[in-house]
Amino acid sequence: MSSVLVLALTGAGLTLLGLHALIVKAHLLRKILALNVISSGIFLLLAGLAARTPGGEPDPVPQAMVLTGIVVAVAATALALALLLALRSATGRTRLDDDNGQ
Amino acid sequence: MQYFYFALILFLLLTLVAGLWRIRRGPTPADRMLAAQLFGTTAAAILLVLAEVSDAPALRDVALVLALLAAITVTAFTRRARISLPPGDDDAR
Amino acid sequence: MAWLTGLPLAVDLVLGATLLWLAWRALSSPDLFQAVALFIAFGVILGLVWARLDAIDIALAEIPLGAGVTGALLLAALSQLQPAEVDARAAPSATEANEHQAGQPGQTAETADADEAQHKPAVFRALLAAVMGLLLFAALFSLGLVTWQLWEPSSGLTQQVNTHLPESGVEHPVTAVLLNFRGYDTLLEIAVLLLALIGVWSLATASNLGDTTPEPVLAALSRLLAPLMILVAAYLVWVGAHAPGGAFQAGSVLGAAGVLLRLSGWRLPAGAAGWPLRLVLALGVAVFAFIGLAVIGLGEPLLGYPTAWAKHAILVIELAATLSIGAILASLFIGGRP
Amino acid sequence: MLPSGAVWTAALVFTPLLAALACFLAPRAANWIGLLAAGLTTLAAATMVPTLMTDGPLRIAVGGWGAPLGIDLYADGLSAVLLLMTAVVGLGVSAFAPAYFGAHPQQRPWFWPLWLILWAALNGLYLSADLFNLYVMLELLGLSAAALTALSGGGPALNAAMRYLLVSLLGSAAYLLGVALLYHAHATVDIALLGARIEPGMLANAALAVMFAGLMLKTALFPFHFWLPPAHAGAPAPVSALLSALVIKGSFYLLLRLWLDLFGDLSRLLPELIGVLGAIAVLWGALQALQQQRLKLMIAYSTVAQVGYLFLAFPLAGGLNGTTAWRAVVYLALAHGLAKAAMFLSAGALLRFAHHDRIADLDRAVHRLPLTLTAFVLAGVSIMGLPPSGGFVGKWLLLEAAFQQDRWGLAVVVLLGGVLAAAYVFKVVGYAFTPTAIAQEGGSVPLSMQWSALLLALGAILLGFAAPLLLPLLEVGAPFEPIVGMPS
Repeated sequence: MSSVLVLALTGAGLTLLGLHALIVKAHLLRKILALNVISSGIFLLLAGLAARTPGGEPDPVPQAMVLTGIVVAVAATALALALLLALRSATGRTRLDDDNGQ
Repeated sequence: MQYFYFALILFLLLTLVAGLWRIRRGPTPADRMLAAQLFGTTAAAILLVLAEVSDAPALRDVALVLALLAAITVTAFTRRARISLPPGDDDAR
Repeated sequence: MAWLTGLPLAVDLVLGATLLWLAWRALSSPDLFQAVALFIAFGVILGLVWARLDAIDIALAEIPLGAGVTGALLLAALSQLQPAEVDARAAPSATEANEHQAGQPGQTAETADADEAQHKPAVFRALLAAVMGLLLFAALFSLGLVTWQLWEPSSGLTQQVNTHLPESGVEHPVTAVLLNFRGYDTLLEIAVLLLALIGVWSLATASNLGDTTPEPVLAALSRLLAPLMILVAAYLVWVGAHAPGGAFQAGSVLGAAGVLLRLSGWRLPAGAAGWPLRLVLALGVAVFAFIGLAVIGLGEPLLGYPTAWAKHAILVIELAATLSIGAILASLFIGGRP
Repeated sequence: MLPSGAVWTAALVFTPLLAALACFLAPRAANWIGLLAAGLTTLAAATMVPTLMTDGPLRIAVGGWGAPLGIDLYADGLSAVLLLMTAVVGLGVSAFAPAYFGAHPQQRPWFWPLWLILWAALNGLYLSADLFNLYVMLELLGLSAAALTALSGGGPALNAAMRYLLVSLLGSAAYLLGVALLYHAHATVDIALLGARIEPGMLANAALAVMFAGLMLKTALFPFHFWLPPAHAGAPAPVSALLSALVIKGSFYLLLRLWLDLFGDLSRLLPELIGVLGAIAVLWGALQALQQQRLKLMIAYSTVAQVGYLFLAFPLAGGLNGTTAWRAVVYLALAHGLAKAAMFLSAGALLRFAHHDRIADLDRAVHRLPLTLTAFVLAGVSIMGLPPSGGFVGKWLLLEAAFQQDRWGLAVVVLLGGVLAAAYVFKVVGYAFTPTAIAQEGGSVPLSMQWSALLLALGAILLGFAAPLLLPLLEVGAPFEPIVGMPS
């Protein structure tokens, strides 16, 4: 099962890919996608490493943690999208304004 | 036998990637729709083969859920396609 | 036939590369609709990866949640943004120009957007990008190295879970962790979902989705599929006690069924849209908390079900949670308050 | 048998959580449910004090499983003082809210459930000993805080809430990455067990880096403060009070806990770096506050400065009498909680009165709104660190630690920060005495709004006298002493 290490390493790659997009991309929908990619990468790392158990049966605890994490991520995405739509209907913008409210 | 299944998975996976390429390229919305449909079907097939490889019958449940869910995404896609296709999408015929 | 032994590795390599490619395209494709479509495909491939990792419970949740509900949410949001909403397509529009009047001087790389950087000198931008790229590569390298170092056989908590499995009331380890050993997390996680819904409702972004009349094909399809999905959800709750499945997987499928019904134009009857709906939404947290607290009166610790009852307690909690999760996910999709 | 504290521990998390459900189900009764829940939660927090003082720190195994399989709750003196501060500020804000939202009835039914969930998350955070459970609490906290920030609607508030949400999600994702690494290295997420198992090395350093980066982002330490001023200034007044006084303390507490129990011995360089950032935050935040034209933005920038103080303890902790530095910043955190809540609530009352918060146009507010201005000044006294306030005790302890170690630079920053704070507080007071050219019409401000601000400000002053009571409580479980058996 050691080839599965590839997938855990993919998780690391996804996390940083998402981080890059979160910083660089301006459109908020894209930032929301980026956050989802970041969390997917972390989940992959968390559950991927759970597959290195000697017996073949993966560790259930990280799997349960990832399940929790996926649900939290959906909740956060829904709230972020609703905020984006509210922001859009209030200001017409889909990017963050850098004027610090002054 | 195990390796036969893995070869099958690899083959299906490559088909999947080819399908993805079609989703991205188009050129017509119909191409994309069909490719998307096929995408779900192939993924379900991979799950079924994986169920054999890893001796995990529960993976068939996943394939079932995926097959049901494919309807949603396709529905959502069609809905969106009818509301408005983004302008300048490379489908200018 | 030595090359055959490389096949599993090849499968994993293709899966990993596809994931990375999809994520990269979803995060950089100029067309947002395409980005979302690729993101949904990303969710499906991720589901395959979970299957490959023997994480069937996660695969069962990822496909309806990550690909299904999140995908539908993204598509719905996209359809409410104007059709012309295309990221980084043409020259900066008028609104964009307005946005960039007031950049804060002295901001660090953490806040710097690519667009925001437009009015900074080109050299500075290139320098910023180089520094950021370097930092990201260093981070990737260290994270990869740490993962590599961690990769040696370790059973984690597997043995502990298996030892206590008979006392948990269920036979499937992941369900035992979720509903019993770490039930406190799960209770709060349902609260997170409910919280997101309250937040969405407080924003009162009334969705115009589903207000159009449904096409006949769609209506027929959903009439066929929705009952089937509800059946599958019921099966997943039941099977969760001894095999992959359970409240979250079932709730996600239920939520997806709700999304489908909504997409085909179905509405909650007016009489059920008020407090009856709210009751269903709150049921999961309420029942879980009630049972978890009631056991204190029996001299048990918080959320400590007596072994004799654990099976029934978990079943009741799972049923309530499934209903709530399904209702919350469907309501999140609808967006505006009913 | 039940541990004696099990019931109040459960009450601290579940009272606000279930009350939030009740508010969601019966929005019309939300005010009453909310006030009742605030009272009960405060009662639970107060009951905890004698139990802890007699029985020592408390560890509860949720579900009876015990770490590492199950989740443990843990309460020591550090958790206790923060739970108490949360309760007092929460009670004050809850008393302020009904009158405030009387003028914004469309926001009221959402404020209560969101705020009660936020309270449950904070209490859960202070009580948890499990890193993954803490992640769930952080998400609960971040999502409710972002939703509350957006409550007043309008472009600037929504913009600030969106940025806040993204920052908060990124912060907790980074934290979760650290949790994942630690779990796979040591097969547990229990803080105490990890403290015994963790070893210096690349993995521990990586976990430290990502977790601290995430939590510093959430705590708004300079230069990660960029999201704070618009969010804290744009929210409705009671929400601003909650965000500045309480939410920031949640992630700071976690940072402190991780440092004390897990990472404290790993790095000599990091504490110095954190100290420098803290010092910059103190000065930069105060200078920014001084330049603001709007009262709420000024108070928000003051928070940036006050957050800086909390990080000054890191470079001092390793030296002679280092634990004094921890006591100092915890005291500062408590004092800041009460004082900043009082300031934002006063600003809310002033805003209701004058319909604007331009500092230059306060127009004799002192004569027309004496209770509110008294609250503002008393809170200011604690922020400046003048005796006999809680802020004074905190700064005194911090200076003591700095002098003992001959860290004159840090001492100067502490003092200079106080002088700058005095400057921006007196700027407001000065304008409040000055009539403007055109006399302003004032609206009426309900007494409950004015008194809740005043009582919180009095609390910040009384905190100075409460030191003989609170400092022994803080020592329960010796949270600042190095853990025995930890590799050094």
